[in-house]
Amino acid sequence: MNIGSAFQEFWNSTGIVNFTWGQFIMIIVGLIMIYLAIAKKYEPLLLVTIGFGAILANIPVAEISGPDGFLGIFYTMGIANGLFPLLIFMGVGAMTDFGPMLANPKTLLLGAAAQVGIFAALLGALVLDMLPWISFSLSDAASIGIIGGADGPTAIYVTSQLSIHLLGPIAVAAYSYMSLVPIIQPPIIRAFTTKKERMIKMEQLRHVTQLEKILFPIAALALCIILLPTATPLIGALMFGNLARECGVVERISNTLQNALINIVTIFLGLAVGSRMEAASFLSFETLGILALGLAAFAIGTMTGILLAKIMNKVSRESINPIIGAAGVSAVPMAARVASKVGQEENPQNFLLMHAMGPNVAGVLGSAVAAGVLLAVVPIMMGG
Amino acid sequence: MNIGSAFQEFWNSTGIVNFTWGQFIMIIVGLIMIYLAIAKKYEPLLLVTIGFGAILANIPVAEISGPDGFLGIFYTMGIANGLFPLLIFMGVGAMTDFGPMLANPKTLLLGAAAQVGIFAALLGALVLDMLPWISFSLSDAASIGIIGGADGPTAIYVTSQLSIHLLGPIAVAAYSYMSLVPIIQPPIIRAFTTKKERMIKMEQLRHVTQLEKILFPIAALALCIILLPTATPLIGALMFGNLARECGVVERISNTLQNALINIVTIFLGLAVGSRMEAASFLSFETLGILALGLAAFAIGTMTGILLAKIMNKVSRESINPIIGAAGVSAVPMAARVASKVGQEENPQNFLLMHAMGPNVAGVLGSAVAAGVLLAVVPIMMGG
Amino acid sequence: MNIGSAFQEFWNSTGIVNFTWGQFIMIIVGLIMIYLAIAKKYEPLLLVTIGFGAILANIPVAEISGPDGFLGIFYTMGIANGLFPLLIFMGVGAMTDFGPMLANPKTLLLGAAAQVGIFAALLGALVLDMLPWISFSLSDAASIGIIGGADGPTAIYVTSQLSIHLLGPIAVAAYSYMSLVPIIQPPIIRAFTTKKERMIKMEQLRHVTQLEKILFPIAALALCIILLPTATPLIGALMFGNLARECGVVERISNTLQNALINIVTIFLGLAVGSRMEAASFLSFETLGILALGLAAFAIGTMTGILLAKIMNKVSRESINPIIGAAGVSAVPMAARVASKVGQEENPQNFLLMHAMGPNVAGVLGSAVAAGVLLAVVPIMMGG
Amino acid sequence: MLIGVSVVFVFLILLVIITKLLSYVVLRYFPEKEKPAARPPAATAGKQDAEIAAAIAAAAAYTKR
Amino acid sequence: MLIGVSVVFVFLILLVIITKLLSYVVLRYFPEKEKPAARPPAATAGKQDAEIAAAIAAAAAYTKR
Amino acid sequence: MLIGVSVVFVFLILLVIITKLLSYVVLRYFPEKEKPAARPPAATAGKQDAEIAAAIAAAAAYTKR
Ligand code: NA
Ligand code: NA
Ligand code: NA
Repeated sequence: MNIGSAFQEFWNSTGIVNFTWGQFIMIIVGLIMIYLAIAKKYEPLLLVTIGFGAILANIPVAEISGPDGFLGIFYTMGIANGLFPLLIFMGVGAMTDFGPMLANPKTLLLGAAAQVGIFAALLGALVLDMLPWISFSLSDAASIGIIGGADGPTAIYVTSQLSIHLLGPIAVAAYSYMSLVPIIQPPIIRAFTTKKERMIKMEQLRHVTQLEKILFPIAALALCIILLPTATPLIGALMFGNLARECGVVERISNTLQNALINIVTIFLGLAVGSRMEAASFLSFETLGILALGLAAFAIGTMTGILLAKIMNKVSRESINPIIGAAGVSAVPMAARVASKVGQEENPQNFLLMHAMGPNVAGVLGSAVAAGVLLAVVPIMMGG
Repeated sequence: MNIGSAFQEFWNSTGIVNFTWGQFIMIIVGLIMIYLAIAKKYEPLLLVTIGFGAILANIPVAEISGPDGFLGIFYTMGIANGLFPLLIFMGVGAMTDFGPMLANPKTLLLGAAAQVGIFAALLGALVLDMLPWISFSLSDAASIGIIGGADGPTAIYVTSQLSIHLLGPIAVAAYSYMSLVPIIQPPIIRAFTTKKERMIKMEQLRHVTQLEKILFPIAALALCIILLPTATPLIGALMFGNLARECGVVERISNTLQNALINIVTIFLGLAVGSRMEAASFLSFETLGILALGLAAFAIGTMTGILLAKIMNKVSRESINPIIGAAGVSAVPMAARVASKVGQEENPQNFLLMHAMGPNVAGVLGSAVAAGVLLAVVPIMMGG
Repeated sequence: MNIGSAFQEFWNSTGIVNFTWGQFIMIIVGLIMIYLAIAKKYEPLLLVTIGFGAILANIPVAEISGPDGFLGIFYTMGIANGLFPLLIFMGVGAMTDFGPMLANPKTLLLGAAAQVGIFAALLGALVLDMLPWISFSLSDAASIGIIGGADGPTAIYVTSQLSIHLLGPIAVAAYSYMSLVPIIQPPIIRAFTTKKERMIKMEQLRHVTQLEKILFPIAALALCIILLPTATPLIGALMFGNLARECGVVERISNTLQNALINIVTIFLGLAVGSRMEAASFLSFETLGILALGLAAFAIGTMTGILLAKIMNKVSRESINPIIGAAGVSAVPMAARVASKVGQEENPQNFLLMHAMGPNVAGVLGSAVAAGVLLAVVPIMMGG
Repeated sequence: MLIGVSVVFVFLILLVIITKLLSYVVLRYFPEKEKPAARPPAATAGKQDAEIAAAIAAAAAYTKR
Repeated sequence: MLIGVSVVFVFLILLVIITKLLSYVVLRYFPEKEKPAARPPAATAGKQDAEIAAAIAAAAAYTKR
Repeated sequence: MLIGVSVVFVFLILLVIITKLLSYVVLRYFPEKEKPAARPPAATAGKQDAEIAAAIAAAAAYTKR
């Protein structure tokens, strides 16, 4: 082989020659995600890593997201088998204080109400499947619905078990809408509540003892074992982290879950999720459908959370500000902060943050339970 | 498939329907381990994680400890291949100060004497094998014996190489008895020593130079290479960590071994060990035999350590308090603390802690050496 | 089998009986590396771990570097697939301040000039291949050449892709010469510069804005995607780390890359690289050739860096001290420090460190680009 | 998918009940021991004043000399 | 292997050009906002002096008594 | 399993011997350099007293004015 033809071959290996339009567009999408992360501070830990992963995955020739590429290695290591989202969940458990929820257990119901969005989006996906240019199976629809859970690790875990080919768009939708909570929720809150309702003050929460906090993760796991074993990987990981946090004798583990381990896993998970944003699979009508359904799920979940809170306010002895129902979608702690902010706009003396943390962490449980239902029912229905 | 039969199928997937008695009992066992860890502070880092792993492993339907479950992934990642115990040993090496042992090298012999328990338990296992309802092979017996080494990672490593099906009960026995050292050892110490012996004061230890501390891990590894290559994974990992600690030029590595890495591995190891506590294999007469033999090994090792210390006290120029012989079982640093406490009960002015640290860390070496002997001899004898 | 023959068999399993001369020599080599690391502080993080890995890999019987040994596990986990060097590169990116280079972009060219050593060593390897007792393929020659890049992770990554059987000697040569920069470079600098040139003062660098620092990693990656996709795993990993550092919204990721993750990976990488120093493959004429060529590559790269700096000083408006050209070989930050020190020997008021950091980090880019060229061209030429 | 929503609600309603029960039992039978309220360090201020006074007195004495 | 060196140079020359362009655009159109220069805490010294003076005056007054 | 215990003892006896030899060689031929004992900062106290004295003197002077 002479120099000339070697140079020709080298030229043929450059990016200019091998670029496809799809790859180019996806790299732009990755850059936009990074821009939003940096300029708008939207979920930066995830959007920077996912965005960068999307760029790397769409480089021609290099095959960084292929099975031998380093993003492909991350993917095999912890996405395909569902390991990384569970490790993240351990860290989330170790960072979560269930105290506000234990002080007012009724708020758990708000975390249930907000999951209506999940099942609405699932039905929506089945409807969209009727369109000739969109094709969603039941398990696809379930994975799409879980975006409404507003919980990144849960969405990734469910999708890895049911519809791994949709992982890219579903994870992107989940994290994008989670980061857009401050934009999506306030108008919905205002539309479904009266000014008077938004001004409702709530009683201060009682002190919760350490023993209650230690026993809660065990009790919740026990219930999950009895009723819904398919949710136990998620709930189990969450409660392991939470028990490590509250039990007071394993500081080393609690700190590691909250720092070194979750940080390392976040890097790997973000890049690997980004690696699923390959042009060929991402640029499709299905992705548009997923983005639309995800947004609908968020909106519906916010609404149903608020509506149940309004009902509870009517029937309950203590007054409940319906705004905190919106925090039931999870998106911890953003949704609780949004609820608190909307409340203070009406009445600067109204401090709802702690009250909203109850439904907020309940929402994490709620979406994990919904995930368990989907993981139990969908395979049965598809097999049957 | 109609809704009715789907609901029927869903009901059939709940925990209530699928529970076995064995799983229920094992979940209780897991809860007890967690209770002891929290309420009594018995080796909490391990008992919380192992206990939680045992709970998760015995959840019906979910198969968390199966090959695709996340505990099963941890197990494949580092237990089946012996990796995690070696990483823990690197961290142990980085945390161990061999100074007190180098100041008084004779105490190494106490670390040898206490390993008699290992071989006694091995023989005991072979005797139990004669019972019709218990079956132990030679390699099972060797793995059981190593519980007497009072060293968790060594026990897990040996068992992973020789009898991986016994990993659950052996690891549980090892860590349980290590945590029970403050209860098991004092009566044995009092039974085999006189009040006068327990009041013996020991000379203050000389200062050990940094160069000695740097050269010791290399010298010990060299001896191990020449005599007992099968022990070099354990001794090599330990001495790598210790060299990183003492050499003074790799602070980053030493800190990482002592913190981020050992903490992460402890979480994975504990959960994965717990995942081997599945009812089907754990609830058997063999487990009872293992628990009994482990206790015997601990007791015998404590006794032989004390007896050799008594002999050394007689023949040696300097006086040796026989209590410190009990620390030769390892269980670092608990056994040394127990020795120190028993000593101070007789004479509040008697500070034995540093003197007991010598045999204590020697016990780690001793059990690693014994592990090497078993790993070398057992396969030969079983093949021959 | 009776006791006697068992003892015989045990004896046959000791190190004394099974030692080969090669293993003995390699253990000594490992000890020398550790000695140099501790006593002379030569790249201690790598030389301690690689040296210890070399010792463990050459223990008879134990097979620690075999596929089931723990060093073999590290090797499979991250060396054979190129993962560990890329993770290290993420950490390097997160630790690198491209500011001095951005303030004076011309210095990028010095980072290019110093890569001439890479291609010179490549040609040298092909010449040595003509000797009857040395055999180097083109891909071997390319891997050897990359030693001249003076960048450990780049050398390991390229070698893992092109000539993994040479990983041991190439990694050792790369890190050894990097650690010997303070000895190798000063005489070469003095030989190729006049006293007057070495006394040249440089203008103070301008302030670089945060936005420039954020955009640079993206721009550099974009260029790499267009021109040289084969370099994007290396440049991508580096720029991911650097973006995490500069963007200001992902402190957790930046800290993790710079600490927990890079430290853990360094331990695994060092031990695994050491495990490739097995006597059978390491003790050969090829290794001698590699060591000689690596040294030549370093010397030539230093020289060409200086020569280009001299030319730039003549043609450029601003004055450039030719010493900083030597820093273009990378070996960050040692080469920059050496340049600074040599400069101050002539003129104590001359502070070149920041000026030398420009070519120094440019050298990292330069060798990554050269690596990309080799990864693109060599497979084509060997296939053609 | 009414099933799904129902199961989620049934689950969380049961969890509310269990949580309330748990809190009731804990608060009734295992109340947290009152932590001895940290006394306000009232004496300190006085002591400090005294020291300052002493210093000033010393200065005054020195001055008078 | 002249190719290799050439490509490295071409690459880095392009990177120099891009970097210069980038810096030009950033500095021209997105200049860094001037951070409000941290005022030297000039007043502090004076205030402290005043306090000391007051203390001394108090001491003096105490002394005179 | 007398073999086992014997090997463990032989190993650790050899390790005792090697360790003693090692310590002997190190202490005899490579003794640790004496670290220059950190001097007690004796002067400080005196200096501080002097400063206080000066302050008091100044206060006195101020008072007399
Ligand atoms: Na949720
Ligand atoms: Na032991
Ligand atoms: Na370089």
